[in-house]
Amino acid sequence: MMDDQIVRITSRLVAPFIQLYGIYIILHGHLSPGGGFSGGAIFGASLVLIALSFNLEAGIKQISHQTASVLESGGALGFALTGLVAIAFGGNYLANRSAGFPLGEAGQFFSSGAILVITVFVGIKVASTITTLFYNIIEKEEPLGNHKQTD
Amino acid sequence: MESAGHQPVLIIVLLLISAFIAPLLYRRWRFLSGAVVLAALTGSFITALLLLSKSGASSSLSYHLGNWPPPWGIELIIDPLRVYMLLVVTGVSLWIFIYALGDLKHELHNDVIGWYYSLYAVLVASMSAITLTNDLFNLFVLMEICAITACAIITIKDQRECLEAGFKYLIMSAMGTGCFLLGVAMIYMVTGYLNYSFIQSELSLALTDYPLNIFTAAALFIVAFGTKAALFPLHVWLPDAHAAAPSPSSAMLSGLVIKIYAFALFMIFYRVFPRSLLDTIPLNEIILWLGAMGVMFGSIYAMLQTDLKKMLAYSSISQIAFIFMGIGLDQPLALTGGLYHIMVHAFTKSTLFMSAGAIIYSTGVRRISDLGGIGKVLPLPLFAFTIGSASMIGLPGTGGLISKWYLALGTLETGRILFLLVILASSLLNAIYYMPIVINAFMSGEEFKEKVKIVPLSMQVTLAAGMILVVISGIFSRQVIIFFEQALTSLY
Amino acid sequence: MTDILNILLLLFLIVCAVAVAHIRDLLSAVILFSAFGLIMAIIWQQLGAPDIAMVEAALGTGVAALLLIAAISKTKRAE
Amino acid sequence: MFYILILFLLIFALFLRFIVGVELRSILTIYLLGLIVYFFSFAVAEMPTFGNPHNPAFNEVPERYLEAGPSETGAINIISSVITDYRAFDTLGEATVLFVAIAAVVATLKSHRD
Repeated sequence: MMDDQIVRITSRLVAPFIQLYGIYIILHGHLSPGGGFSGGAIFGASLVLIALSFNLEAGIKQISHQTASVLESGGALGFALTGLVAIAFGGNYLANRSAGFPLGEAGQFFSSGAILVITVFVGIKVASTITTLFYNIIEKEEPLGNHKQTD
Repeated sequence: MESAGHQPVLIIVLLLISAFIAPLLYRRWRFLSGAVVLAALTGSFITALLLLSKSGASSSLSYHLGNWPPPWGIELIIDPLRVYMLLVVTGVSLWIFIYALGDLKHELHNDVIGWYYSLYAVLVASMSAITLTNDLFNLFVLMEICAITACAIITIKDQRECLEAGFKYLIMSAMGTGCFLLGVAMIYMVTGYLNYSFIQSELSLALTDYPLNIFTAAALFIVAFGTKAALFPLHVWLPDAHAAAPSPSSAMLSGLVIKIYAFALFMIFYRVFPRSLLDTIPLNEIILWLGAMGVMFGSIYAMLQTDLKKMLAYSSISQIAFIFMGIGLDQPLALTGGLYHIMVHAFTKSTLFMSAGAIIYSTGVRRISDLGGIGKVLPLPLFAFTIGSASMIGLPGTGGLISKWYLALGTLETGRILFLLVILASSLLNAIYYMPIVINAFMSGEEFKEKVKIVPLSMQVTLAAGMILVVISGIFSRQVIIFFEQALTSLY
Repeated sequence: MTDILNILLLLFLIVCAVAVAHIRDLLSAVILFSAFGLIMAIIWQQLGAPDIAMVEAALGTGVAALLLIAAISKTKRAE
Repeated sequence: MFYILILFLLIFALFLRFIVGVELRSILTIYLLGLIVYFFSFAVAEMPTFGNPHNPAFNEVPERYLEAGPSETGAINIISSVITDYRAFDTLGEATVLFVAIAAVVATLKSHRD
């Protein structure tokens, strides 16, 4: 959309780091501030940044429209199914320790059982929600890659 | 309290999962996505029936989500009143969904029907969860879901009015949700709990230390639920929204969505607020007067309408106010009437909106004055409309009589003759605006000129079922009333 | 010292909120709105909620403003 | 005192109406909002102070979250343990809100394409 060298180079440099940071925040939700919502929002924002500073095609190459909506349903579905797994293990819905998920040692990366799984699903869900929303609002009528400059 | 098995949460999760996979399925196998949601709705209705047989009329079961006991985790409670409401929600939504399978093809774009199924399932899931939850913040989250889905099933139709009406509804209900959140924050600040039962025992102590905070919270709750349930001065969004929406959505919104909030207000009055709070400030009195005004003004506005669906929408305002009057009178008989009216009105108004939808489907006519002689070409929809009108007026043999009868008994019991007059006057007004349509449709000499399409089978079946339900709720009411009598003793 | 900072931030917040409501140009309103989000993020941090601050910084400042600009580009710029 | 206030408000309304030229409806709105702010400020003044350990909100609920949280859920981030374990159903609700928001936007944009 924006035809500007500085913006392109800067965002190309910055975007991978933002994505890495987002993934870090999602995966360390049980150890440090953050979690699925914040990490997912950061990751989604980086995808939007790519789509914005190059064009939609570049953004769609990163994550296509189909994939985004499948991930979006899949994230929510995974969350709901994690709860059902707890029932299958003999706990109540969305139970963690009492359903027998291994907790591990608090402070280690692989600790806290179902929390990590749920956090990852929520992160996927939020990131794909943001990209889907952006694609759906930005792309209409006009053919791809041929957007007018907005003001 | 004993444990309840996993049924209460399975109702919600089943519907949610079907909602998540319906749009994915719709891309490849169109037929399957409707079937999945239909199966989930049927499953939830059957589960609700199982819960009824399990809980009986007096016991109450509790389900701890994540195995955390109440003040720490979220609790779902199954008691007789909630099971009754759950049955109404799941049953009526199943019934409307079968109607929607036939009607949607002509009202919506082909691409969006999968999304409609998904939104519908989430709406039903949120409503069943609202009836079951015993946690204020959980109630807030569910109200949010319910508000967005209710908006979306209006704006999904490809017409300009729908966008306008949906946007108005979105703004108003967002305001209501905001008020509710503020009230929850205030309650949490002075009690430290979010669970209904714990708040109730803590609130009577907090009333001496923080009276103004609690009064403000109560006022905010009334505004929040009043906006969402279209209590009289806050009803402005309802007529546009319900008239513009596709017919299954109108039936859903008028039949269930506004009532779920009335039920939530009832729960908050009797399960969250302690008796001492209701005695200190006349909350019931405020609700009662607003309800009485809603009954009158809703009927008067409905008389002035020329559009069929708009008339039904204004009639909803006056009928929902009956439920609020039942809560406001604060007396077992009146509460029985109000709660029974939830079911009766869900049946009746859904039948009326469905028959209006069938009329619009097969002829395209919406104006009341153009309906002369239509009864000869569309006998079944108009017959359903007649039965529904009879129940609205409160003729013998229909459910409308029973609920109004118990409400009237409640007014006599408390000695408030004025409100008895309001109920009688509203019946008269209902007769004034429903009867001419029926008489005009069947008995006027003129021929109906427009072209007529055949009504699909699923719509015919659901219309017939609607007639039967309205009549059954009038004739076999004794069981339900006894059920209420046992259930309501726990409140006083 | 932090009290003064907090009061200044809250004042900024109010000014931004009033300005968003009053300004006629929608694009400027969006920019002001994202400034509002940024200040809000700092306030969350001050109140001891880094989680919310992170979400607010990403969503309130970045994504919400982008979506609003996208919506403006589909419609008119003036009110 | 009360009558002086009423008189002042009336004079202010007249000033707004005839000298500044504000509509009557917005004057009424201003007054109503002022009234709400007035009553809210009393409720705010009565609230428990922020961060005071004797507040009613500091009861056994946050106590258990803080003390037993890491051992019961395995997460040292207490907020994470509350939102994804103790109150995970709320988070499922929030995830559903996101799903529904997308569904609403996509469906509305698709059907109003032209």
